[in-house]
Amino acid sequence: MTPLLEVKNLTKVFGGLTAVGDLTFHVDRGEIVGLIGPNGAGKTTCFNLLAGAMTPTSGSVHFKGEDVTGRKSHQMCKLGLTRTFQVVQPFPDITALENVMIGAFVRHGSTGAAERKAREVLDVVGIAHKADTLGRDLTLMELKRLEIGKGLATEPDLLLLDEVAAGLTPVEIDDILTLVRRLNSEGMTFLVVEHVMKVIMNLSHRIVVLNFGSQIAEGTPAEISKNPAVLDAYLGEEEYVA
Amino acid sequence: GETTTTTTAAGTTDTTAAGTTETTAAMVDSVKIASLYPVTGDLAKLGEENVQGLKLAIEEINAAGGIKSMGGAMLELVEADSQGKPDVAISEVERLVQQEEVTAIIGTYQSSVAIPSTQAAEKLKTPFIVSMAVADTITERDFKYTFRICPKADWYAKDQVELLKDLKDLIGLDVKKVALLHEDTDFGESTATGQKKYLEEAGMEMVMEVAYPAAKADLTTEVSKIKAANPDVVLTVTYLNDSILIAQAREKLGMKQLFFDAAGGTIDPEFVARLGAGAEGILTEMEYTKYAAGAEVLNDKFSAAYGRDITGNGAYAYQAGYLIADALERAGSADREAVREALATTSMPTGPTMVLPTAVLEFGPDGQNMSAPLFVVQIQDGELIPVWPAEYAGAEIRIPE
Amino acid sequence: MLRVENVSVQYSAFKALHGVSIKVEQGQIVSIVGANGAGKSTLINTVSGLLRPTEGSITLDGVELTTMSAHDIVRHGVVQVPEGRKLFPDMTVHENLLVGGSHKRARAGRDEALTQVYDLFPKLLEREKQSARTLSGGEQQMLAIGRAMMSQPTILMMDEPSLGLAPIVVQSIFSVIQELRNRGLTVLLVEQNIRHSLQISDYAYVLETGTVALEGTGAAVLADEHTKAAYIGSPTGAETH
Amino acid sequence: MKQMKQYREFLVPLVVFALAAFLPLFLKTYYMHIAILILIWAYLATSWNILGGYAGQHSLGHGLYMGIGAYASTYLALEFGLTPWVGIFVGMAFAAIAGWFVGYAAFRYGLKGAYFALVTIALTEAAVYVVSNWKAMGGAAGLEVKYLGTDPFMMQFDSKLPYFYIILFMTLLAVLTAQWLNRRRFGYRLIAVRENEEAAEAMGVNTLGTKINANVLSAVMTAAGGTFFAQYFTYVGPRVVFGEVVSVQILLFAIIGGLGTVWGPLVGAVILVPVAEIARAELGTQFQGAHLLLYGGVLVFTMLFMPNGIVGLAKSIRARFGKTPDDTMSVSASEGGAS
Amino acid sequence: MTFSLPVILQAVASGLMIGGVFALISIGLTLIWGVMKIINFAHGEFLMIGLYLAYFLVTKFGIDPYLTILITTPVLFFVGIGIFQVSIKPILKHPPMNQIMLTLGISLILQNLALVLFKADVLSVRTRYTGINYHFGGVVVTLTELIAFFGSILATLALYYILKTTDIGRWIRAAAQNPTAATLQGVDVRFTYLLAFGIGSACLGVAASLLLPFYYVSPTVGLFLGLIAFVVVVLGGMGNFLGAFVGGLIIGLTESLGAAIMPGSLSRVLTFGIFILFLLFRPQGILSRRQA
Ligand SMILES: Nc1ncnc2c1ncn2[C@@H]1O[C@H](COP(=O)(O)OP(=O)(O)OP(=O)(O)O)[C@@H](O)[C@H]1O
Ligand SMILES: Nc1ncnc2c1ncn2[C@@H]1O[C@H](COP(=O)(O)OP(=O)(O)OP(=O)(O)O)[C@@H](O)[C@H]1O
Ligand SMILES: [Mg+2]
Ligand SMILES: [Mg+2]
Repeated sequence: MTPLLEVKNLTKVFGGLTAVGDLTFHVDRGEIVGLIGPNGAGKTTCFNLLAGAMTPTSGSVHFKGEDVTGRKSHQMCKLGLTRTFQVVQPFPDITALENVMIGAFVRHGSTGAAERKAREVLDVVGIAHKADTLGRDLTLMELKRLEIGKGLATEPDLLLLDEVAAGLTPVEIDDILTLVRRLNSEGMTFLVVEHVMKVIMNLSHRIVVLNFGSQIAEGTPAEISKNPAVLDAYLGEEEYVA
Repeated sequence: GETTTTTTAAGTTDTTAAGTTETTAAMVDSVKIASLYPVTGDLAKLGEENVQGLKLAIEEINAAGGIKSMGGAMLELVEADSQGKPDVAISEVERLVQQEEVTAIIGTYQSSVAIPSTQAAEKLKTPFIVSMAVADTITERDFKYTFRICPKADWYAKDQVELLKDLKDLIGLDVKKVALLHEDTDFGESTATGQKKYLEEAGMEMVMEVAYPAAKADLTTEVSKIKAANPDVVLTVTYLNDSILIAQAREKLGMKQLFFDAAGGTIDPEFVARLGAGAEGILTEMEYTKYAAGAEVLNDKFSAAYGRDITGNGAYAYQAGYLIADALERAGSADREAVREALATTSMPTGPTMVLPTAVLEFGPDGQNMSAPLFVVQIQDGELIPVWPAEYAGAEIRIPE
Repeated sequence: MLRVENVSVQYSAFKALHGVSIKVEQGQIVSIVGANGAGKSTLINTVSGLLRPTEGSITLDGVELTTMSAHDIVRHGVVQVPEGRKLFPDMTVHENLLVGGSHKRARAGRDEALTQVYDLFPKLLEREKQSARTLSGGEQQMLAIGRAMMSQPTILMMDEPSLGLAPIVVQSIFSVIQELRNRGLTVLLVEQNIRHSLQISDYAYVLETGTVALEGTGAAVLADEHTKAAYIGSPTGAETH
Repeated sequence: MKQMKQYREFLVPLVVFALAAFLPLFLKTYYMHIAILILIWAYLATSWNILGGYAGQHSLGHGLYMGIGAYASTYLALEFGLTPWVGIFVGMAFAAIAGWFVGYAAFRYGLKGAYFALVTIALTEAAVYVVSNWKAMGGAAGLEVKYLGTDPFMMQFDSKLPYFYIILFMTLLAVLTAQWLNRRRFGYRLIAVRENEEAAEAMGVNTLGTKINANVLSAVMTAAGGTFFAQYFTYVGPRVVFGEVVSVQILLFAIIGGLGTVWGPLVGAVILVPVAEIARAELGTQFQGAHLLLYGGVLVFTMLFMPNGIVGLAKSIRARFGKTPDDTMSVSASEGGAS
Repeated sequence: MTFSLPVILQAVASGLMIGGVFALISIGLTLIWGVMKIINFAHGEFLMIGLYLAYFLVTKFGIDPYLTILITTPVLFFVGIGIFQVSIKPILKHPPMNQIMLTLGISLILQNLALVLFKADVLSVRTRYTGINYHFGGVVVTLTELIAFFGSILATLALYYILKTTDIGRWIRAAAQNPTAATLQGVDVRFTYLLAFGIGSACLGVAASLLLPFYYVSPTVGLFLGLIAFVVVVLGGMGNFLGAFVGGLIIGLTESLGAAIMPGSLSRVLTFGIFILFLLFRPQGILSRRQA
């Protein structure tokens, strides 16, 4: 079976700087794959390339067996690949419900259907009670949930999560973990970027480690946490348990 | 805050003394006349002089007893501002006719404003006296309510070329090559069209035509283009700010040719006052000159009231005031239809109330004043001295050294 | 030295702090921990003068800061390393540092402070002429701390300095904080990396929905059952770093 | 029942405009003229608002489309005797093309905010100079709609009444369009683009396409207003329908009334047009420029004290008394300073 | 269309001279944009105030036109500060369209205030420097133009030096890039804004005094020059000083060379054409790199 997402020799050069260089990896249907690496390793850039926010300098991206290299964000979204943002990006002047509805409109033409879908999603991410609150008035935790909800509303096959746990307390992180696991068990595939090891080590079936834009390691959480190259470039001396 | 200026001077007693019948006196005690000029915006200065000329006439008419046939009815001026914008002017025509219920409107200075506002007045069947606005088409549309006392654009161009033809006899300058330099709105463009036509008829060669946007920071390049073409004479069409820049460039580039303006910015007293030596020798056309016979009196009155010399703008507006008074006098009513009839049959001979240097003021079937002569003046020692036509000439034309 | 007494803060419709009191003594590292939206940043921003308390007072060695303007508070030595770094992206590393040391009190010892900062972060010296936007996340955090140091603070307040940084960088940031304390600086630290920050703190406050729920030495707070349950989290994922 | 509910949102505009249709019974001719002016500007501002208020792309160059509409119908009528009833659609078609090109060129290269404002202002200013030098279009003198008396076929009337009903109908259509956008997918996408393009794109909104469509829709509507303007005033000139001044005037009413709201542009025009007319009539010639001074003053005052416009102010007052805002499209100015 | 070499040379010379003045007029605008991200549509009207002031100083008090710089500059500085305090400051955080509308309102007010106060007269002065010309081959340049040109260069350099190397300059740049962060470094941001607005306006005082000897003043003089300033600022890259200077020269040359080679008034279309092309394809301006 072809993988859901297949990245081959993906490269992105900014001016003289190679942010992503010759990156090859894949994500299978139903997997949760972690993508880690030092600051500036190229993780967000990689997301931008996958989600169509940027065009790669070279290399290819295949999604559901189709070559999607160079497609625009909105096209990728319609194909079933949606991303969240490292820095939460709500629509501040409309309500949480309407924020999510905009995503729901990808699959639903009528306002009524989109609204029903949006309410369902708000319920799933646990902020149904905030449906009528303006985007600008939500707390960070709520915004992080909204960010996931906006992604979910587009009914993706693959959801890219960029540091959704950053800035949350460990307990709040647990909530997010539970949510992602549940969605995964219902069949959704995830590619997760995160510096919070608790999230990465607990969620990922497989981890891809980047440094200077290219892959330096790949394996299960247990393997990665012992990999000397990863320890040296990223994790440091401390112990991480999966 | 009414915009009306009722000038009831000493004249009122006159009226009663004249013993007009009480019935007529009771019928109307004032007739509303509107002025529609740009009193704000770029051309506010020029608009203002028009209004002042008209005001002066109305004050005199009222002081002299108003409209006698209407029981000494006073003229009441309703001032309106076109802002120099056609759409605003149309709104103002609507307001003046519908709301203020004026008998006639006098305006407008710019042709682009005169064209649509005369049409608006035509729709509303209200007489519109164009005191100043030169585009040919204004009186070429078979309108019944539009009357123009100033010359057409075409005539300015025509007289310019007439003078060029005369230059050989006057000062021995045989004009063969002529260059045109004009601003790019309808004023400049339409006058230039006439210039080209008459130059061709006169067998003179147009060696260069330069048009420029009126708002420009520097016109040296434009003038140097003219200089490079080496014409015998330069015909210009200008507003005030660009005429200043042209004169400066002319001086800077040391051009010795005659510059001959079509009654544009150069007739503004400011032009001579500010440029000093830089303005010397420039020729321009004027609808009016204080050096003309009898004109001195008007100029004295005007400068006493407003502290400056009158130009064609003020003089034609002043004339428009007497024109409407004459029409009302003959119509004997403020009814617009009657006034229109009266205007159409105007025949004002030279005399105390006729300041235009013409034998008689009469309108053609198109509403155009049939003879509105132009003077050519030259700036000599800081004065605008008439130099053409011969009967009004106060001095010889000088060639700049 | 820093006294926050009974401070309440109100965002237009929402009261974020309810009578919070904290004390920070000379040479200490004091931590403030708490859930998202507990009011930690609000507290720091209030001390910095970016927000105005509706009641209560803030003093530094007896000097009233409550109504002082934000830039004056900096000039009095209370300096913040803001959440999210907030550098001047189009200025060089050097220029960023100079801005930090450009108010009147700091200007005198500016050269000295500069040497100190470059001494503490040799990486910054390497990148001296580079514009701030081109730095890596860790370097940016170092620059933010260095820039604050240029103000020659008597008390340094850091809002989530480890946010979004690779574990290896987080470790080095925490060692820098300890190094600063060893050099005699007073630090008020807000962290989401609760275990780590409590470990290095002399004293700690737990904020819950705008009130102080618990206070004590770092070790004591860390040992507290409630803290554990509420902030350190489930046993499924052992605490990271 | 459900059908009813779905269309209930259109009830208010329909009722308001039905009532407005009785106005001529009470108005003198001159007030009819003012009413028509109000509707012209309300219509144009509503058209602008779709791009500027809903999609958040502040065009300062809508004179371009108004000019295209005005010139197209007038030129065709003069040159080929084409009735403006058809010419209006030709103008709209040209405006659609222009709107598409402007939208594509500007948005394709990611122009936003002040940059978009400047490029549009430059385009409409450039249009002034192009038309001024274009002899067939009457050059600087402009074109005059030939006066034919009352001629319904050529959209000319001596009475104000037909003009009033035409523009009333056009404004009703524009308001209904705005109301329709309020609760439809396209409308939501416009707001998404306004609020955060990157996020919108990631959520499947074709932001480029949405913005171009908004620009085209707005341009097409504006052009129709241009044709009406030309027919009503019977004159078009380069500066009259193109250029910065007209463009600014178009959006003035939307801004003062309330950006991105259904009723803002109309409310703005209803209040401001009469003020401007009265100011000009009352103050115009007492001091030169005094009425424009007042105009500038109103503008400054509004921006300082009612940054969300009149409708925005009304809404925040209502919100204070406990009602939740139902007009979700409004933009509010962000509050507070840094220090 | 004739391409005569003397005309082209003259056009280049005149274009450079007036371009220098365009640059000086634009620098204030670019500074204000760079710091506050506000497009000041009243910029041209500030210049008008400067021109009136210089005019009255010359005609009523007989002060040498170039000495008026000592008065116009500080006065414009304070005019800028005053207007900033009452109108710009309260809306610093508002959406750009509100700011544009506000400054448009201010420009309307200033323009018509001038009309009420000074009438619509077009005023100009003839100074003792007028009429002094220099000939370089066939090309003529007046003394007044030369003074304005070099004055502009000097003013630009001075400002550039201040911004690049002094603490005040760094404050201004820091406040521009991140006001909150600047506050947290002890920078008084509001004061810095005030200063920047004042300096941006003061530039127009200098420009007015340099311009008056060969230009004119009327209530609407700012309309056109203000528009030119926008073009120059965009060309140079909004917020970029040296860019504004180069942009000024380019627009000066465009206006004059365009007039030399294009028919009618189409040269103005060229100016707008450059403006539009730059906005579309190089919004970062002529000198700066494209930012992410
Ligand atoms: N638009 C851009 N233009 C130029 N350089 C860029 C751009 N976007 C990212 N970069 C550079 O590319 C590199 C990779 O950045 P990226 O944001 O992908 O890192 P990251 O792995 O997500 O880091 P972090 O963990 O800090 O979020 C960095 O050096 C960054 O400065
Ligand atoms: N500008 C604001 N307007 C209204 N409410 C605000 C504003 N800023 C913060 N709040 C609210 O005030 C409360 C405290 O926020 P604060 O940012 O101080 O929390 P925090 O403890 O720093 O959280 P975090 O860990 O997310 O940084 C939160 O409920 C937040 O939503
Ligand atoms: Mg990242
Ligand atoms: Mg915080």
